[in-house]
Amino acid sequence: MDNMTRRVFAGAAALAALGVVTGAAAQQPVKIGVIYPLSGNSASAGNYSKMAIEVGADVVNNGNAELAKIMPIAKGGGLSGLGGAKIQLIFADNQGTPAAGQNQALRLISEEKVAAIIGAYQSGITVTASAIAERHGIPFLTAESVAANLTERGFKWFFRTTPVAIDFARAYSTFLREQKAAGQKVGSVALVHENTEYGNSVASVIAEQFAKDGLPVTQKIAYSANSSDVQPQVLQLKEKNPDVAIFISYTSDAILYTKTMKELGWKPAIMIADNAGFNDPAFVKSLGGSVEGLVNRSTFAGGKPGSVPELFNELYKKKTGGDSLDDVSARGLQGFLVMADAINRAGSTDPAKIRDALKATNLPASQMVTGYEGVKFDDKGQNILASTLITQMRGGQYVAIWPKDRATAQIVLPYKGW
Amino acid sequence: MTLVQVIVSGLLLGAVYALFSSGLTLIWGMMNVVNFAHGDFVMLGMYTAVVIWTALGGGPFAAVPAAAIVIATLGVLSYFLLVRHIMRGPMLAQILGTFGLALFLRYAAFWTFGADFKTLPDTLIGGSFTLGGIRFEGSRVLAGVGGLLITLLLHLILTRTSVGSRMLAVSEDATAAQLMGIRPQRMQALAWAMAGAATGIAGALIATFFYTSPTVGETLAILAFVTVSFGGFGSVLGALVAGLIIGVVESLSAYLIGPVYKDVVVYVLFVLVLWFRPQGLMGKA
Amino acid sequence: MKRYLFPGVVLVLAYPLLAAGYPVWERLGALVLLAAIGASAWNIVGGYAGQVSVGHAVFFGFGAYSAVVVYTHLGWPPIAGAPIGMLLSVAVAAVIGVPTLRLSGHYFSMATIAVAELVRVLSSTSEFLGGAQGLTGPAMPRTVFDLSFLSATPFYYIFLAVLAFLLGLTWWIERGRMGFYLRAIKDSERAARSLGVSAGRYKLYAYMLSGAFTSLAGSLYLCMFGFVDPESGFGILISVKMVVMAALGGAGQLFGPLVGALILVPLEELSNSYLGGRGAGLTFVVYGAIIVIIARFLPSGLLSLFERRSAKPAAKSEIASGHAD
Amino acid sequence: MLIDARNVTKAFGAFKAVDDASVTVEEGDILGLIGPNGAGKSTFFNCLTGDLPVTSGTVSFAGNDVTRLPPEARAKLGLARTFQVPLTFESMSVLDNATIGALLRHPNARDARARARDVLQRVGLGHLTDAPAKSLGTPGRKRLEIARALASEPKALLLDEAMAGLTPTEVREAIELVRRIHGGGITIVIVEHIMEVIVSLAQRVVVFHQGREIARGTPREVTSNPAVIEAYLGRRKVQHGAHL
Amino acid sequence: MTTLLRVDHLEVRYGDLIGVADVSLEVPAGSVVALLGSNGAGKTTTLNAIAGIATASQGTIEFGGENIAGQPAYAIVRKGLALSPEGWRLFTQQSVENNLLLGATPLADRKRIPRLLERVYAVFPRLAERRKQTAGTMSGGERQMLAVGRALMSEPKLLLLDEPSLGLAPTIVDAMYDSFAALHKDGQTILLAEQSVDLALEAADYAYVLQVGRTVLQGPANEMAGNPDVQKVYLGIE
Repeated sequence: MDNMTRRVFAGAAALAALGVVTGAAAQQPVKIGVIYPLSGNSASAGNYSKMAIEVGADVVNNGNAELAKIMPIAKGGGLSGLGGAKIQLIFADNQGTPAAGQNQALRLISEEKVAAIIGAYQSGITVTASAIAERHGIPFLTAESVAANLTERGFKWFFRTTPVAIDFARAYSTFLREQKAAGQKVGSVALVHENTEYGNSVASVIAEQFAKDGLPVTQKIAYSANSSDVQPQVLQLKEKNPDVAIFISYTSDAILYTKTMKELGWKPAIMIADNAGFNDPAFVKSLGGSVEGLVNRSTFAGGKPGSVPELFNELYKKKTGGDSLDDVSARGLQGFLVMADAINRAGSTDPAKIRDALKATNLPASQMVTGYEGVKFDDKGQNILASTLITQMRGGQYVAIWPKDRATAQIVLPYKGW
Repeated sequence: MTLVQVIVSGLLLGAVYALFSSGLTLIWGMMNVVNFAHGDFVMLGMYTAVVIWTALGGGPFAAVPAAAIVIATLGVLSYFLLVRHIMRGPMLAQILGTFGLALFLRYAAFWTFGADFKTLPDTLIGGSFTLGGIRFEGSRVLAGVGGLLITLLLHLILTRTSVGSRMLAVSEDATAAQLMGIRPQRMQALAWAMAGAATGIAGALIATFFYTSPTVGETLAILAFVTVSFGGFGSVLGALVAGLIIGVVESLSAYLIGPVYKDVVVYVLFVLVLWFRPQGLMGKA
Repeated sequence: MKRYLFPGVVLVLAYPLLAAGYPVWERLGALVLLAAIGASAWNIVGGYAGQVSVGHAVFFGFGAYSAVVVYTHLGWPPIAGAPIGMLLSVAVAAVIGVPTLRLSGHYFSMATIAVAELVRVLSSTSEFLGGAQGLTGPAMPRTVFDLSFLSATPFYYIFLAVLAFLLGLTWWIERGRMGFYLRAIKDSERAARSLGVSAGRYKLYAYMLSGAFTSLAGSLYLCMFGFVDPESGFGILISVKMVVMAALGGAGQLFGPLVGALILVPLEELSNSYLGGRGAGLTFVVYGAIIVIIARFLPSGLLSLFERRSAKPAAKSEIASGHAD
Repeated sequence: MLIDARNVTKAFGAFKAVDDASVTVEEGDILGLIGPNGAGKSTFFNCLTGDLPVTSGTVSFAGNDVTRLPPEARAKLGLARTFQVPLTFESMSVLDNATIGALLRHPNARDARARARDVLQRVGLGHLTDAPAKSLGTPGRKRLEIARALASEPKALLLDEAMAGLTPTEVREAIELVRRIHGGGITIVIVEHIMEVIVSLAQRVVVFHQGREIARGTPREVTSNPAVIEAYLGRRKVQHGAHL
Repeated sequence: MTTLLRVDHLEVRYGDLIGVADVSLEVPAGSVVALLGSNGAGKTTTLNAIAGIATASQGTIEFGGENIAGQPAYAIVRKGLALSPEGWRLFTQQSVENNLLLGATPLADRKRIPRLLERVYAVFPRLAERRKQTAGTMSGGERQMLAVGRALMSEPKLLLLDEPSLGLAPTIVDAMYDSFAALHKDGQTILLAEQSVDLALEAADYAYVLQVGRTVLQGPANEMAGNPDVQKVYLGIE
């Protein structure tokens, strides 16, 4: 029962963290609110992100010698800009509903008096939670929500570190055109996406981008999330047999697609997963062996020894008892580090000063946990240096294969599967 | 050929729907109770299988009977501690009580097992085979055939055995059943045990090809409700027929119209059935 | 019951003053009232007429979407969509009600679930409704009509006014011909029909009225939260919560849904606030257990505690003999 | 002719509960429908009120063909009834029960309530108006059903075993009540096992046995009819003769 | 003759309604006792109280020397007391034979079932013809036969019959009463509620007449047969 040990371990770590915070009461701790789906359908992602952020806070509060060589904030002893104030994380459960997300944002602001908020995973919930932060003048940073309209609302307190659909679409397009140049057949592309805010938005942006770039999308299959069965979809694919299939799915459906494709014995020459479910540690653990050679988009891909991603991943593994950081938890951690950096530079818990510091953020690629080229926000709060890696499943784990300058392995095609 | 494959996979899926609906319909038929926690019974059956199979290394032969026993016990406990008391109250009390039970079980599982998706290893029944150009996946065939067998078995127990006859007697007229020397509460508890066992087996079989998570019951519960009222509350055979119809309709509409619309087709069909046959396909008027 | 009324009204009116300076508590008051509006609207058909709809999210969603659609597509303040949503819901209630209200007991409940799920799936495929992404209300208030407030207190009084109107209307109906007829239908449809009550027609009226106010609750929800997607508009949990709230307090009683909301909403919010952050779903273990315990020991709802004990317990009287014909 | 039922048959599967029965009721009549248990009189009665659809035959009321009309439409035309097993509105007070009936002709609840109070007074439930209906025993419930039906101001009142389960004193009171109701100009059809009731009330009697009519006439005529006696007391050996 | 059943001052209430006010009776082992009275007199309530599906509020019911008042019906039938109830209360969704087999549930010796089935089919050949038919599709007369047959299947020491002739054609009534006579000869004890006075008195050794929940007349059957009071009680003519 690895879960049990993990739970016990996590509990002990939380208690220890609490002890440290109360012990060092010299300086008022800086409270950061974190809203995630800790129950409901997306709870798995939420709970992993929560642990990743806890690792981040631990590094900021207690230091890590290796990381300190690369990023100043990891020196330990809290936030130097605030006289060594520790960071205190206040987690809240959005229960997967926009209403709970907003209610909890208000609680964090008014009761917990947090200096800033990170959250809320699902775009719909980020909409409602960030609206409250905006009205109260509290900085709100989302590290995962990709809905395009989030940064189009004219908000002054809203920031987003994650790349969005258009970034992904460009990455796929460039990647595929490079493969075509290298002699791979990419004459037909199938888009399989769940009919949710995430699936629809990504799929339509990809379709548009591909049309622009002359990549033919010959099949678009939308399906309801949490399906009980995906055989008909796979049979449709099998019939048309496209060269490239891109799957935009959460975990439950990712598992079903993988199993069903294996059952029905169909695979495309290039199979691409748009992150999400195919990156879920639960998926990788149980089905990694059935998707050898799967091309995935991820902002996280291990990294070379001694690099920021690698060091954080080791810390994270220690906390979780073996699970690696994945795309979602790494992005969450990245968001937290950006926020911590900004508060440190602001030298104050005054929300306006934190916002100004966020606006002035300029972090280099070398300090990234994720594969971003750095963090720098535009006027709308979007991180203009956000970008994505393309990875491939090799022997049960994802390795970076694109772009070339950050690749740790060579691409192997066609898709092998099982 | 693809169409045949679609229909075959729909039939197999339908048999599974029938399997996880049979417990629900049995309880309804016996005592006019709709168990809103049914999906979560299935979910716990799945977890039992996962725990026995992987964590304890029991493999499939221990997992299926263990799930049956665990969920049967859960059913009997639910009957004595909750259902027995709320079935005397208004119908709303049933919704209130079993909905509360659903939340409790779902998040008790969450608390115990975490939010992760779990899947069973592919060993033993993971393979697939081809028969006349149609591909069959071992675990689905097992689940589909298991579904057919369990549903038929339940049907046979009810219609062909003396204990089934006694259960039906209690469900029709509990007072008259007492005149035959039958203790109604015992038969009702037995019905919960049987329904629980069928539901547990359903969970264990589904776990072989589906993912397991604390909220998976929600996905399955609505399907079970539709299957049961489609087939007619209380009719095990109705659930089987309805399950097969829904499975095939889903598969065909997903393939021919588009996966997003398969639920639309199923719900429209369901509403039409209720319009023309308010008691469901095989329900009693 | 009556002697609680006056202090109750005073407390309700003064609540925001007591909660002033505690935004979470101010908001909690508004949330209770909003939930009570939805549950009280459900109560008209589910409680008084005894037709247990588990698909009222259809109307809630129509209300929420009407509000956000008039903003998205016409640029109007969302609240302007409320009357449109109500009219639409009345029409939809007629369309759904005619076939489903013929069904009895659980079949009606299941049919309403199916219809709600159908609408949910359809809404997620509609471009006009923003598909699965949902639609967002005005991010920042343009005028006061956008009902975007920093504090929840204005919402509190708006919701209170609506709830007061709804309960007043319910009270008036309860006292009039329709109220008598609905309760008669619930007790014995056969006897009611023998006395000239067009049961089908009255059930439909109740369903339409109930739908209209559930829709209003949806519109108000949108004004407060500013976002709706298929799940938060048409999801089954929305329907079930209305039923559970009314049943918990006492279905078919004027203040039953309000009592249910008074218990459940704070329970949900506070347990989420104090337990939710630990991320282990403990919130719902507690929430579920409390519902089970109430259902087990008070199957007719909390208000049944206050029922006069003078009435002798109902003993099913059958005639000693002679009903075999 | 107020009620005219022609060739009414009602079958449940293979079992014909009512087999080709024709009965007419004149305005101002008190018609008794009698017969032993299982004779089909209640089934026939329910065909008149619309609670059961007929398998074949026609029913007309006050000149309207009501064969296909639902019970509520027949009630609006002035056909009121009581039930064999009382179907009181359990959650309501006695007064509210009667008010439901009164609302048919008095849509205003206040008027209806006043009317209901009158009727309750008339049937002798005046002292119980505020009591919960579920606190009443069977005699009270039967009386309440009559009050409820009367409150709807019917042309005809159909009583389905309104006396069963009452003590002799209660039966006498009930008979008095029905006489008073009839005196108020309401046509009465009464289904009854208890011969005493029929003898002292009915002007005409129709006797059912095994789904068919076996006799009709005045009470005195039918109680001396050998077929009726046999139906009631069972097969009579010839040597016993008829004592009636 | 020992007394198998003794009912003393039985009172049964349904809410406020008194179903039975004061009934006392005795059934000696091996005898057939008739319970007469018009509808509403309390015959059914008395039988139901004895069998345990109505609750006695006052009085005692002694069966084989043990007070069984207040015991649940399923326990009473196992002591050897079977009721063919008013309205038959058949399991209409099950076959004729299943109904009969359900009647044999209390039987300890399962091996006797085939012989008991045969006995019932011999008494009611109609049931044998329809053994596979669903009970709900049968006519009233057939239902009556099945109800009586079902009660016989537990081989009770005391058989309670609630209006067994109701709704039956005369020839069938004859056959059934012949079979009661045969059972009687075999030593079967029967308590018979009947409206059909002459039929009942012909079959019975002793009779009680109920009126409005009270025993008003009693005596040996042959004396009751000519008693004009019986008719008065029945037809309500004074």
